[in-house]
Amino acid sequence: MNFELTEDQRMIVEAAAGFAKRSPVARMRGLRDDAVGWSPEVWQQMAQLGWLGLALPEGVGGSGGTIVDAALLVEQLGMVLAPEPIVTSLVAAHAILAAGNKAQRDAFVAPFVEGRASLALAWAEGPWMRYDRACRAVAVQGDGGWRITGEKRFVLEGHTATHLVVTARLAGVEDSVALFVVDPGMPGVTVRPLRTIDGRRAAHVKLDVVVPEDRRLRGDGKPALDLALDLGAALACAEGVGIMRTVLAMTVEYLRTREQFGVKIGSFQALQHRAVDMFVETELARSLATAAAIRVDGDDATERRLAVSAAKVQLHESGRFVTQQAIQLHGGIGITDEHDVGLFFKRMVALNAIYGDADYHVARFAEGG
Amino acid sequence: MNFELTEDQRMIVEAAAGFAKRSPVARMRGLRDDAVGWSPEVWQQMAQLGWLGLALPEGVGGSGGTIVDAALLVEQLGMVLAPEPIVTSLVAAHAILAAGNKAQRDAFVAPFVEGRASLALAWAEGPWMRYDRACRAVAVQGDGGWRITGEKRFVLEGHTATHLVVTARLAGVEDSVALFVVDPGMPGVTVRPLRTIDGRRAAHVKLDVVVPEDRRLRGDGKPALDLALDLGAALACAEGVGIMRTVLAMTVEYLRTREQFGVKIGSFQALQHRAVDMFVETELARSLATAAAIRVDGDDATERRLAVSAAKVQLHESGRFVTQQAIQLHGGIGITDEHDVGLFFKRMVALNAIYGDADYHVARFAEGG
Amino acid sequence: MDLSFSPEHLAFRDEVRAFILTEMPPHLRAKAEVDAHFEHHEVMEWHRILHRRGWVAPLWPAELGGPGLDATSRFILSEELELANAPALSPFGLAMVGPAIIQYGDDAQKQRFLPKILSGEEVWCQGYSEPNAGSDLASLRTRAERDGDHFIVNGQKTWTTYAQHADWIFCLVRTDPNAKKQSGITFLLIDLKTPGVTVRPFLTIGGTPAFSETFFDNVRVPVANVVGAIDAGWTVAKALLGHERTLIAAVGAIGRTIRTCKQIADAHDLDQDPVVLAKIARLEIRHRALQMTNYRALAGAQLGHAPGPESSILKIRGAELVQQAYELAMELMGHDALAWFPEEGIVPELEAGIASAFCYLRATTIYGGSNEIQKNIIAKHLLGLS
Amino acid sequence: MDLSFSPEHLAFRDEVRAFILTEMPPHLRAKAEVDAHFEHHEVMEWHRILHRRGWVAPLWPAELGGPGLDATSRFILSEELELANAPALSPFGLAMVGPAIIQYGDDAQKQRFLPKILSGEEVWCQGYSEPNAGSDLASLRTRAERDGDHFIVNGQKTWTTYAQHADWIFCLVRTDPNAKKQSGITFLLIDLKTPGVTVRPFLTIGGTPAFSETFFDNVRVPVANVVGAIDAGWTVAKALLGHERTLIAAVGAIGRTIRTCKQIADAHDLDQDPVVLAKIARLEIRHRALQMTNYRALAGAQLGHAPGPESSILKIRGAELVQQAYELAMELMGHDALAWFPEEGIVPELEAGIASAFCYLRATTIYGGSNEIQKNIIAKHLLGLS
Repeated sequence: MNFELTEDQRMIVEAAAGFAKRSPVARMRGLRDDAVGWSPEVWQQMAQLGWLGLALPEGVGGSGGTIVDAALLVEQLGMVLAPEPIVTSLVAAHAILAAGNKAQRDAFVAPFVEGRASLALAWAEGPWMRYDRACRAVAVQGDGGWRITGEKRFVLEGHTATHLVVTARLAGVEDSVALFVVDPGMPGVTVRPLRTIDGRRAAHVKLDVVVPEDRRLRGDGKPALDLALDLGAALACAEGVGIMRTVLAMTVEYLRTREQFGVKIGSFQALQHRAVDMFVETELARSLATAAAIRVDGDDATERRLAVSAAKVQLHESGRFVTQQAIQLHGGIGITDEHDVGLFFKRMVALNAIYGDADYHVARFAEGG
Repeated sequence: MNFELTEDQRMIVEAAAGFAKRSPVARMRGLRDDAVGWSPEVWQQMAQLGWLGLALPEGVGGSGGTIVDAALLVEQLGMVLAPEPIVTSLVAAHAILAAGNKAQRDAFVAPFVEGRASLALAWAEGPWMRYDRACRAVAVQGDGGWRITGEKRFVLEGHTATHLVVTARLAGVEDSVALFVVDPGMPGVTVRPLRTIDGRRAAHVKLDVVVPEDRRLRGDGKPALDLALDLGAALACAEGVGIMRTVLAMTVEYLRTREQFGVKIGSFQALQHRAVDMFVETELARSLATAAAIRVDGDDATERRLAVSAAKVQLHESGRFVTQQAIQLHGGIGITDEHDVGLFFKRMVALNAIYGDADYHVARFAEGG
Repeated sequence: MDLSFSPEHLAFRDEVRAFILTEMPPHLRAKAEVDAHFEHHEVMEWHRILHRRGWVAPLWPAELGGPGLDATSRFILSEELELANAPALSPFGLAMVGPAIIQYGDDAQKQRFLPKILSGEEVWCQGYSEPNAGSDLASLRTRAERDGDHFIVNGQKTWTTYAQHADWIFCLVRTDPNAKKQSGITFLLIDLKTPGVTVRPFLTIGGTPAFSETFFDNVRVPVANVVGAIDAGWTVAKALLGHERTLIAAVGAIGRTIRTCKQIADAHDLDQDPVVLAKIARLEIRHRALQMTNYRALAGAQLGHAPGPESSILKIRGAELVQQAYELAMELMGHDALAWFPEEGIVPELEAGIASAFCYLRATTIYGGSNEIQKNIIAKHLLGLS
Repeated sequence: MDLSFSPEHLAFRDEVRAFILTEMPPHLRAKAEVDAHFEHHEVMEWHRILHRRGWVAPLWPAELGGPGLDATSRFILSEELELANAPALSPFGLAMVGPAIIQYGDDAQKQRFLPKILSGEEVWCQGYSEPNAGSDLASLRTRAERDGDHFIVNGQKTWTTYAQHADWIFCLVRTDPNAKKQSGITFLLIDLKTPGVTVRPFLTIGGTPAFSETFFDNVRVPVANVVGAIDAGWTVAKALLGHERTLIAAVGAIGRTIRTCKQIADAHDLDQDPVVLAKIARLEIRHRALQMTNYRALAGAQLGHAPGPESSILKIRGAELVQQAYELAMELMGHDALAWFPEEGIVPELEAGIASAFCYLRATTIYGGSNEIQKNIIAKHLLGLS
């Protein structure tokens, strides 16, 4: 039992913290109205720093690190709301790793590690996917390969992805989930960019496309999808911890400096206790986020699912409380778009909505994983 | 729309408040270890004051008042935890009124109004009655009348009741509920007194008894039982409001006088705000308790069920918070048996467990009543 | 005690319902049926319709243009308008500066300002808060210096809701810099077209420009525009707190949002989910408690009582429940909660305004005296703790 | 980072499990399997069994009778004992006065007191709180006046847990009445058999006599019984705050109660009810968060770090969760929650102790420094707010 950082991990955190200093929240703010929404130059830098391949095996050019390594990085990036599509790409990359063969890994994951590509997982459908991963997009085998028809909603960062990992059921095979790699430029693929609440982008993807056989990942799609989404949830928790730590610090600083009634407002006991509650929630969420990242690295799928669900529920409870109270304690200024606290608040709303919401994860946890 | 008390109601409240002054919580405390648990002398006084027949029609000797009148009385009695079995008797009396004929009303309700009897409703069974009023006790018609066999749990104040109103299904009639009046002294009836958490008594009743035909209330048992339990819930809410008002006043007084760190603890903002939250919860519960009492008087069963369920859920939330925080703000002394606040706390626990708990009433409310 | 209305009041309710049915134009009705999110010009259109019927200012005395309704009728009018999702009129003229002028203004002010508030010809906004005077309003610094028949106003107000649509602003300004706190403050009416006034709308976290900052740079304001006595503006401002209208609005908005939650649950096939049903039911019960508490306050007002302890909790709980209702809607929307407006065709029309409202309504527990300030007040004045 | 144990630690865990399996007498095991509600003599029986194995005082240094375990092994030992529902040993000797004597006592005190604490021959209780010194402990008034080689002690202590079973009490007494607050307080060991000491047990709202008031009427106590320096008792007391044992106990008790909740839900046919399942799951998740936070603190201790920020939240959240767990159990019991003990045959044995524990455990957020006091401390010392 050990929660110490390794020497490598300490270096990751240090480098990421250094990056965060050079890349304040203002950068993300500036990119909100940009069509891409993130910076290709920064993406290159991240590739050069080895961050994109941090939690990927050496076979695809990665450094063979752990999910815990990635979580430490993501937590730091979350502290400045860095909008580059690392998590969304990693989620898709791990789906490819889990279900794809060597050629597919080389073709689709390696370019991402090098910063030449970004990936996105296109799985969500319908308005009711909260409890239901049932997939209505369908793939039919034919002469030229597989014809995939369907519609995917809220494909996170799908507007710029070089490749989309798409879920579809195989025609005639009940309850099946297969994974395909589809390029947005293929005929019959339309990608409509959407603005999301956190100032980022998602894509609405319509598919009526034929892909060659080598675009089908042959491994079982279900466990691969499960793992990928759990990875996304675990990293969302890590990012959320970064957000909570930041808004807590921001709020405490405000309480220490803002004066009303001739005194610092941090001298009011009710506000002090609120800040303590924020602190407590942040630490509890941090504990479970850490456990989730560790378990995603592990072999036990049940333990992974329990740990991820617990962390995601805690993120919802803690993250919501901490960001809402951060606004409340900032008073009016916290409601203005120009103050950063609202950006963190809205990113937390998004984190709670993606990779399974609290009710979904409560139910999954109650079922024993 | 009017929330003013009538002249009669003002007199009821005044008389009850006067009684409460003469009958402090110490009286109930003293009766906790008594086998009866309440005072027959006080019962006589209550009859003479017209309180027992307050919400009963003139035909049985009552004053033809409303449930709101009874609720006002019960709220005042709740403020001193008066343990006399008014509510439990009224609940059973209203079941008799709803399903019985004139002879049965005269035989069983009138003596209660005069203070010569007390009544109890024996309906609960099994460990899982929370969501389920399904009745397993069964009544079979035979030569001498009806043979009732079964077991009734937690018959509130059943240990001293002169008559028990018992629910049983009719053999062979699916989903039926019939009501019978059974006397504890009849052969084949055993009444085991139980101590309850609030220092009162309930009875565990075992039945293998034959009762004559005139002991069966011929009206439909289901709506009568429904009405009776809703009446019980509405009066539990009224009593709970009395409790909340009392512990709030008690706590505010303590905050105003208790010193720590050289100041009154009521000067600490966190404790002030807690007391305000207690105040807010008390007023919200009071609003819904009033609405419930009004609706139990009304003709619309759906509105009655919605209003009662809302009030009972609010009682649970508000009552729990207010009594728990009352203890918390009293600090160590609040944990001692010798301080009154714990008596109120435990009575609130009991009120939340009887006449349908919060989950039951949430579900009923969600179903539209 | 009685929850029902008298026959006369029931008749009045029918009258209101009929009026709404016949007088609300189809393009407003269409919006009312979806999300009740109206543009300023639509709100003013409805203002004029209500004005023609004489119902625009239910609280004003009849001789100054009010409809002369009793408290219950006023409540019925407000509730029916809320239930119909009618556009919410701007309260700054009708419910705030209007009543202030009625109570403290002189005849000239009444004649000059009240008719145009009623007709909607002049729109008002409020200039109370400043960057360094939020919860501690009395520390405001915008100063007005006397220069003959005028004051010269310098300073900055913030949170001037919809100032970009307004013609006039009522301000609290410091006229005696040496007086302590609440003293030396004056209630002043300022024409926003006066030279030196700059209105700068800013975005909220909801992405909408609901608020403005308003700057005063040597703005000349006639002394005749002071309401009440010079240096006695705090009295005028205090009298405006906790007005009836806002309370009903919160109750109505919460009820409307609960209905939306049920529709969303339906649309997402969650309407049989026991956990979801329990969440909605619990929220609905809290809403009922607020509503019934509001009834108690209104019934008291009908009988001419001063506001009882129940009214002071309405702001606190109303503000919280508005937030909880939108939060539940967001939860029920699932992934749809991600969509930022306007993304037509991606989420149902019903859901289109939820995310933005959810965000900017974090303000409800802050504005109009934050919940923390409200609790301080209750602790001191109702519970005697200090 | 790593959540797993080393092979050595896994072997130790097996050793602990085997020990419990073979050494816990059947009558204790029977109780452990139901509700882990043990009488004092049963606790002491288990104390002696653990003592024979050398595991009674995991935190003590080996040369003074501790087992010389590393932090992880100590954690494993505690967790396994908790999981087995073994009787919780009284902490007053082993975890409080013992460590105080080890750190601040002289050799004579160590030789006189420590062996009998280990063996269980002498049972201790704590004399800190007084009727007017609760949260504000430093305002205590029990005074000790010097009379040659003795102090004459007069005053009253309250909340002396299980003093009726104890042989000795460690007290904070005022030795310098003129010193301010924390100064002038002395840490004093008093034999409860000394003439002038009266112990009066009192009932809690749980109906059990867990606590006593202890009165001192001209009690003569040798000056040799002072631990640390005279007038420097506050330092000794502070060093005892937040000891490891309590933290693990809370985590274990919560986990045990969650298991009980599941059994109750089963017994009441609620184990398929989605609302009930969600409630249990949410509680279990909060418990996991506490447990993992505890792991973080322990892992830090294993590496010799001073307690990090995570440890200060354990008291607050642990106290709350204990209460929430019992509250949920009460909810799930339905009508059974009404039964007050002992009413055999009316409710399942499993539920028999719940109502009483639910009541007296309202104390968890009050004793050992109330949650409000803990928050004051965190606000000041960790967040720098004051």
